Amino acid sequence: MTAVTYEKAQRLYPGSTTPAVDALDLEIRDGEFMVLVGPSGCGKSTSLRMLAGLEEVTSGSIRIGDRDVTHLPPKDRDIAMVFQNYALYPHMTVAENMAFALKMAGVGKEERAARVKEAAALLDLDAYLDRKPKALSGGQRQRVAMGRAIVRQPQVFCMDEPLSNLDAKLRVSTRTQIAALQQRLGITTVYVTHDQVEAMTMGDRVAVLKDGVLQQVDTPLALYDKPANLFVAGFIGSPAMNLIEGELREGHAVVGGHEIPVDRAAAAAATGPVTLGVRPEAFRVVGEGQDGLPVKVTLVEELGADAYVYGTSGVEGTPSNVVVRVPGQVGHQKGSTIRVTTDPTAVHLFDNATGRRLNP
Amino acid sequence: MNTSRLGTRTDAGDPGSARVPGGTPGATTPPSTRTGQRAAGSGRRPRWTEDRVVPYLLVLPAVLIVVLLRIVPLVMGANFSFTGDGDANGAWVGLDNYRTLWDDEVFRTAMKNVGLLLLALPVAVAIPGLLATFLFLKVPGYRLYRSVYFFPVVLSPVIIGAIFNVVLSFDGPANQLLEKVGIEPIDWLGDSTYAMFTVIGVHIWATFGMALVIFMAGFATVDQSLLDAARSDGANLRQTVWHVIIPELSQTIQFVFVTTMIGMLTGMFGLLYIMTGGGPGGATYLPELYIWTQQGQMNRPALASAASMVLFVLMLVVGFAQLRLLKRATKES
Amino acid sequence: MPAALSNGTRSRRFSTRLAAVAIAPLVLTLAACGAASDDGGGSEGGGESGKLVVWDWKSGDPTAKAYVDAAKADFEKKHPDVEVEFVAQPFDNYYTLLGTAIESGSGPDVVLFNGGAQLRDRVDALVPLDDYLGDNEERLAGWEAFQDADQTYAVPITLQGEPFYYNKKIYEEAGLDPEAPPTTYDELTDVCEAIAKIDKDCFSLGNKEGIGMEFHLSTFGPGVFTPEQYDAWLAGDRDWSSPEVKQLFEMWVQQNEDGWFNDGVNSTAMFMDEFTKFQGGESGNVVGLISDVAHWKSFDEFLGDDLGVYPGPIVNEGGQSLMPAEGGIGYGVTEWTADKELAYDLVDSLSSTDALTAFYADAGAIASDTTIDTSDSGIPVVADIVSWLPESKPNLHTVLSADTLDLLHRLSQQLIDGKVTVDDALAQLAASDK
Amino acid sequence: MGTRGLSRWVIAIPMALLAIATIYPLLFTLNVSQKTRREYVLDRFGLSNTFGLDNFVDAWQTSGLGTYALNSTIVTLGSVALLLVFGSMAGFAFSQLHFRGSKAAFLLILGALLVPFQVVMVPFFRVLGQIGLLDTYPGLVLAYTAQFLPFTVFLMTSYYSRIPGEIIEAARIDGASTFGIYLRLMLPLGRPALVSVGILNALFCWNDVLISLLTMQSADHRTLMVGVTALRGQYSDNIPLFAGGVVMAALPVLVVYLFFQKQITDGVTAGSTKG
Repeated sequence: MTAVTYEKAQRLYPGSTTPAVDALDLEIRDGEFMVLVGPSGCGKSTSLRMLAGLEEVTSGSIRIGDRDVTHLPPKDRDIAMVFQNYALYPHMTVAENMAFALKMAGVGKEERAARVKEAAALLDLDAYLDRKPKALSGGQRQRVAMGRAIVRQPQVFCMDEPLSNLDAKLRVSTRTQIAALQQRLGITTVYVTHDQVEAMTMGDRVAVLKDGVLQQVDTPLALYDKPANLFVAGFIGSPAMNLIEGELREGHAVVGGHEIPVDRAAAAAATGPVTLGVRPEAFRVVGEGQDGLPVKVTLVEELGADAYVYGTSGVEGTPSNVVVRVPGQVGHQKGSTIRVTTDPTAVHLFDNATGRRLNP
Repeated sequence: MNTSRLGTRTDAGDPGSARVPGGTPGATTPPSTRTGQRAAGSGRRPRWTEDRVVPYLLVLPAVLIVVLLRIVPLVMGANFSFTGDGDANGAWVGLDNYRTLWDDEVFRTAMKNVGLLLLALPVAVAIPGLLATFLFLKVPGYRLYRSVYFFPVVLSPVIIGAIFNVVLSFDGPANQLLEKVGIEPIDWLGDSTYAMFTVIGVHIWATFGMALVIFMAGFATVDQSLLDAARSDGANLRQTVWHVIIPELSQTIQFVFVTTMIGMLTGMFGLLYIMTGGGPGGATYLPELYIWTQQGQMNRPALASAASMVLFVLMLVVGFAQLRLLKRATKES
Repeated sequence: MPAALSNGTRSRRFSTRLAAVAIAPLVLTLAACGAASDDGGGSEGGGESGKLVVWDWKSGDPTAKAYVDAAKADFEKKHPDVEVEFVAQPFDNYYTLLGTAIESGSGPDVVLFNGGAQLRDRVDALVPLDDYLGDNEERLAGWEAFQDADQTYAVPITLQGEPFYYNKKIYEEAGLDPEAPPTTYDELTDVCEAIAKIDKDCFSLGNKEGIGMEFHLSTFGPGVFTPEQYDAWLAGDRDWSSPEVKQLFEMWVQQNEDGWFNDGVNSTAMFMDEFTKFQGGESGNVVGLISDVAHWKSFDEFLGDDLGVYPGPIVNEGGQSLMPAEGGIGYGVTEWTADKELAYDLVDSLSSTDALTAFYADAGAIASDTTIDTSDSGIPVVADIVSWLPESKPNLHTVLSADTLDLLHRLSQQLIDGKVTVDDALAQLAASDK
Repeated sequence: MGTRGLSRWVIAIPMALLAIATIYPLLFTLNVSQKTRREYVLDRFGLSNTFGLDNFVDAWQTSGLGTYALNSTIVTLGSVALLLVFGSMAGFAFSQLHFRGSKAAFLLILGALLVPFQVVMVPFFRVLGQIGLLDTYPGLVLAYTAQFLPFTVFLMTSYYSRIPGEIIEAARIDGASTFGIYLRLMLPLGRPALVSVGILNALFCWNDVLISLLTMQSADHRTLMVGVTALRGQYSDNIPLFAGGVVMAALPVLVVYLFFQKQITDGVTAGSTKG
């Protein structure tokens, strides 16, 4: 069993009063690709490093399978890690880099060579085995780092932003490669990134963290569809969800004098001021004369099939930014005003005071 | 679920394969035995783990040597400085040795000369700094100069002192050169007005290459785009140096200051000993030389120990003061 | 699983390495101790171990080889089983090294000393030799320099004195009679004026170490003091405010002002530069030595027949013309040595007539042994020097304490430098010499 | 930047003069070493008309510089080995490992930089004598190690602190022990610094006079630089012989400098910039 379990795992740096990771409860299933995501400083890397044994666990525990690894040194945890900067050993060749862990584990020379060869084939690194890391491109280095992890056949892969040093195009292609590789190897993986797109595309499940506190763990789609709170709602999705403060009145939300229909059950759960969350694609542009939220267009981003209209809506006197996805090539003009509305099912309702989701 | 092509995990019969659904954490399999034991022992973090002990072992030899051969002697010396010399050998004399020092004109001169060294410090830093700037600007022949300038650094101070003794003798080559350009010869080492400056000068000659190289390394780290920006802003050379290079080099300058100071306060003994022996008339004494003569020639080891303690305290004070000053100065800029 | 199996080996390997790190320094120290017992024997020295260590600054000199060999042979006859090691230390650091040895209570068994203050300051570390001396007391001369409070701490092997050497060729060039060196201060003044006219230095002088003034004091002193004053000075009755002492100091300043010396006196090293200048024919006179170095033998090498010598000139009425001389260098026995008698036997060999004869012949030292025949040296000035020895009196400067001498060195430079007045200098000296 | 054309040449002139001033003393010494003692006495500063190796041979043979050179080599190699091992061990620990008291220990060692040798000279020899190391090779090796260790630790620490911590974490995860990391990563990775610092320390040890003079009391243990300075005793006026010794003692140093210029200067700068 190589599920990974965080049980009230906490990391408090000496001299600090707020924990970097606060009582993290998280279970990662056997063979699962778990992505930890959040803005910088949210504790996602620390959580991963606690699992790897690079950070001390102040309280709580971490288990890999049925083993309590909370206080084990990294080498006894049977994990492999891919670092942001790859952390390749500069004085060793690619082959030596990949074989290092096996050598440390006392694996025989021949088996080492065989396993390195196998992993190299898997990652298309055959031609570079005798090179030093300095002589490799960024993408190749990244693959060597992956190879070094794979060769060990660990129980868990830990990956700390392994793609952030690649250029945008390579990042996208490597993303899918890693996901495919992980699926093929079936090794439980914990993957840290600050990029929510990466998280959404790669993770079986995604854990969103903020200020050391776990906000929500779920599949990417569930996170998108049912963000548990305002933070997740704003963080997941690109462009981000439109968040507009409003008042609830008889099953409707009123925003700047315009009515927006909301889910009844959600509305019933509300006790105070709320924030409405509407994905850009959930807005509909309505014609002149129909009631809708007026949006003054400031920018139109044409993507061909679609277009995003950025604008401001004068709500409560202060303009708030709104993004609306519209079909491509419709030709909304900068400076013009459009009116938008949406369906009640598409409106997420959040409690202003707690930030919590009100929809069921 | 896909099985890996890799290694032993693919063996269907391997109980260690964690991917067998519902696989019992079998106490019968080797890895689990291991994990079981580990798990039991790891509830609390053990006190003496490898990674906690080894750091101490790594620093142990260095710390041991420094303590045994520097700190212990220092404490012994401190103790010794309160005992007497000659007939009073070994007897406790309190602060007598320190009083003797206070009254000794030679020791006072030595302390005054330390002050002189501190005054010369900015010069000793500025010269290599300036030269490094020129080298950085690639004046013709800069490669050659860079090699040549460092060269005295590798020579023993004792040898340098002996050579300069001859070069700076009254009828020596230095004065012959002065004579040719119509300047009155100078008794470089025999006139108490000049002697200390001469020795300081030779010390700078002998060591500026070191600071120069450090400066050059600092220059190499200066962001070229900052220089370009300064140029496009129309800054002249002086402004560029003042507003771009110096702030960029603050760490290097700090380092050079500290190392040059340590060099001046601890490394001039060889030169002094050979070039002037403290003369003329005691004008070029430094505490180190004073300690040496009291210990040897004058056979007063306890007094020498007292002087050692004064020098040590002085080094501490100057060292700390300088670090603080530099920290403040670099923060302001 | 390989990883699992390897775990045990890994930690075993780790502990081995741990042990290696921990033990390495220890092993080094032990190795060091092992080596120490091999080589360090000399330091602990002593008769039982069959080895004696001698410290000096002479034995490395090629001219001292015959002397050392003769002394060794003499000693081996007496003690064939005892090995003798000579360690020639650099003179610059000799007394510092000795101080360190004394500090740590270990070091050589037999040590060479300069007579006077250097010895007197360290008698605590030396064995009184009076009980061992025997007939050496008669055979050798120059004991006073090695005595303190009526006890003898070293056996003299050379006599040291300071005559005036002069260059006859330069006297001739200056229109002076090369065979009639000055006998009074007035004549000397005339000599210097004449030599100045031919653009040479009257005297070569190196006062970098401040010892020029020592020589000045001891060589002009006899001509200034009355014999009574001289003896009183030696006896410890020194009046620094007397007109004669003041006169001596004023002469020092005056000679410099009158241009008797080469330029850069304070930066000229005595033993390296002063005598090189004289040998190179840059000056007419120099105050030299009779033993060791800067003596008749080394001057003869360059000047040959042009070398002349004269004793200090008479300055005042009642003054005397004599060459000061006393014990030069001598061997003492350290108090930590294991077998003092054995060590003295070595000193005895080092001062044997055979050995000293060799020292005289090769190194040109005027030996302390009065039985050595010096008539066949082939260097005419030696006869003069030896003939003056019977009337010689000890140096005025060697009776001063190390502290006072050190002050004298500094003041002599300050006097030349114009940084102190004669009166002030004498006041400081009077305060120091109590 | 704004210096081009003429002004660069104007600056180059004093720079070139300074370069001459830097090498002149050695050329001067070389000239003196070509003279006989007699020639020197008669004309101290003129150019020598003879060329020969007499003074070199004399210094080498009669003055025993050959033995001294061997002693220097032994002691220098021993000291450099200890310095590099202890220095890199401590440098690794101080720069990359976190342990209680690390800062205090580092300051202690760094503080020793501020203790001139003369300050501890007398008691130092007592300690050395008490452990029976006076006048032995290990004694001098230990003395040099103590003298130059603070500098070495400082440079190694600052060099190692530039190595990203992730590499060490990677090795930990790969199963290396801390000591294994030292052996397998820090030593090979530190090679450039070890070479530079090693050469610098070798120069320091080779050039030392003071410590060696006091530690090695017997003649056959003397090191080269002491042997050379002994050629210029107060009682010796054979300057050309001394000059010959100086040239010979400086020769290996010069060769090392010419060949390892870059490494030497790299070592000097290891502590000055933080990456």
